[in-house]
Amino acid sequence: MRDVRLIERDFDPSREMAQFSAAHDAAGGIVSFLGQVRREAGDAAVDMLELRHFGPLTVPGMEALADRALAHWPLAGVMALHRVGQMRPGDAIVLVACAARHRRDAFAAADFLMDHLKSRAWFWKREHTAAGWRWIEPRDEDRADLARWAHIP
Amino acid sequence: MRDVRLIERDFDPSREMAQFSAAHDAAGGIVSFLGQVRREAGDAAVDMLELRHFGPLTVPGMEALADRALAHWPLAGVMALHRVGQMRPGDAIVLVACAARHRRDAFAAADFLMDHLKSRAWFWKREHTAAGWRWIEPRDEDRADLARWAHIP
Amino acid sequence: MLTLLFLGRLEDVAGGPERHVDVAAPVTLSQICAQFDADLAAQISDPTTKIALNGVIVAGDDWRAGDGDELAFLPPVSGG
Amino acid sequence: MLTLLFLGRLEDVAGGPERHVDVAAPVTLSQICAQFDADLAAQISDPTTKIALNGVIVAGDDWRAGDGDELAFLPPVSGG
Repeated sequence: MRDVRLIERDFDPSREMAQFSAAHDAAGGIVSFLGQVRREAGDAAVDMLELRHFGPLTVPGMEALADRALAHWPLAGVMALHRVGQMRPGDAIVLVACAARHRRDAFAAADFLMDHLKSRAWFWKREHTAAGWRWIEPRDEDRADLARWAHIP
Repeated sequence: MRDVRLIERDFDPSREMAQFSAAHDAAGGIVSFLGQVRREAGDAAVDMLELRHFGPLTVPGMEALADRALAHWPLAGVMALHRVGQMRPGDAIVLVACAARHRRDAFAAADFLMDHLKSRAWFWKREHTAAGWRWIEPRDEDRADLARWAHIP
Repeated sequence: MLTLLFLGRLEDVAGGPERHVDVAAPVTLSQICAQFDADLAAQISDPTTKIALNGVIVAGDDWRAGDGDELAFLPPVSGG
Repeated sequence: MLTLLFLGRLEDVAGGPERHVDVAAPVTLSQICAQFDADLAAQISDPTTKIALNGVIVAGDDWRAGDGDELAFLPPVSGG
């Protein structure tokens, strides 16, 4: 099962997880990653975060990514939910979950999905602090994380 | 924050996750693992699973394990909940969650905790199928998983 | 009319998320950049900026964008 | 009275989770095993079986268990 969605409004990750785990209660194990809006950027307090996407590419790219994970690991299901729009500190940004018979597969697939959502998916992020809006640039660390998966077709 | 508990009755992992993520909404990322009772053992349908523990050692061992993770990775919080007693297919057995500023730390710590809960924590598991009760033996795979963490003090 | 979309920080460089330009005939990237100020032209031409023509990533110089087309400029992403 | 606890599959081998034995003086593992049938004695003595005396893991042969003590036999675990 593949559940990939862009989410326009604040969502409840625990409700999504409850539904996903009910749908995969025979899988054995479910690994999830939840990203939430941080309260600070360096020394500055973040009061808002905005995520933009590009309609023609963002969801198809996320679907292709989920399919890559499903093709490589024996997974019972994959969920990848990503917020867009304006968010407040503490709001959920991204929720990924992978269900598998063997937990190592679920861990690897969730890790893979997050590394790619961070630095390959078509999202642009900016933060608002007292100093105004600032676009977030990709980090070298993100690119290094991605290089770990070069062997996955 | 360290939240380690033995749970005697069926629990709602999504409610536990909601509380954990609310408590750690400044952390950036939370990785969780949820283990549920499988519906089959080989070809046989499992109708019940039982987990036993040993009072003087089980919780102290889980706490020491959580402390080891907290000492090694920069984590904002760790939760490790483990059921004991009799469970039905689909019931939650184990829920681990790690909150961290950097998602790679949260992934590694959750993976570490699960490998140790599977093959080092003081739990004994048996399954009931049409053929009766059968104690689950540790698997070579579990021991191999554990060897990955030999460098963690 | 050709629609130009500026994603992420390119929106700030372009002064807005979208521009519309009249084109007599299909144009190349160089011809489009000639209408931009130097800073925007440089960032648009940077190899880290991807270009999507009507929602499909294009590479190299063998494309033209004309009347009714949508051309999106996509700087490095930062999601998750 | 000395309490013996059999965890996991040792419960089946021992025929129950718990036994109580009267001991005149503190006894060694060998002395306890001498009271068991061969199969149980072999499994109790196996190096993969850990032993906890009053909730503390003991190793080697330099311990004795006496009146009022609790001795638990812990076979390999299988949690999660």
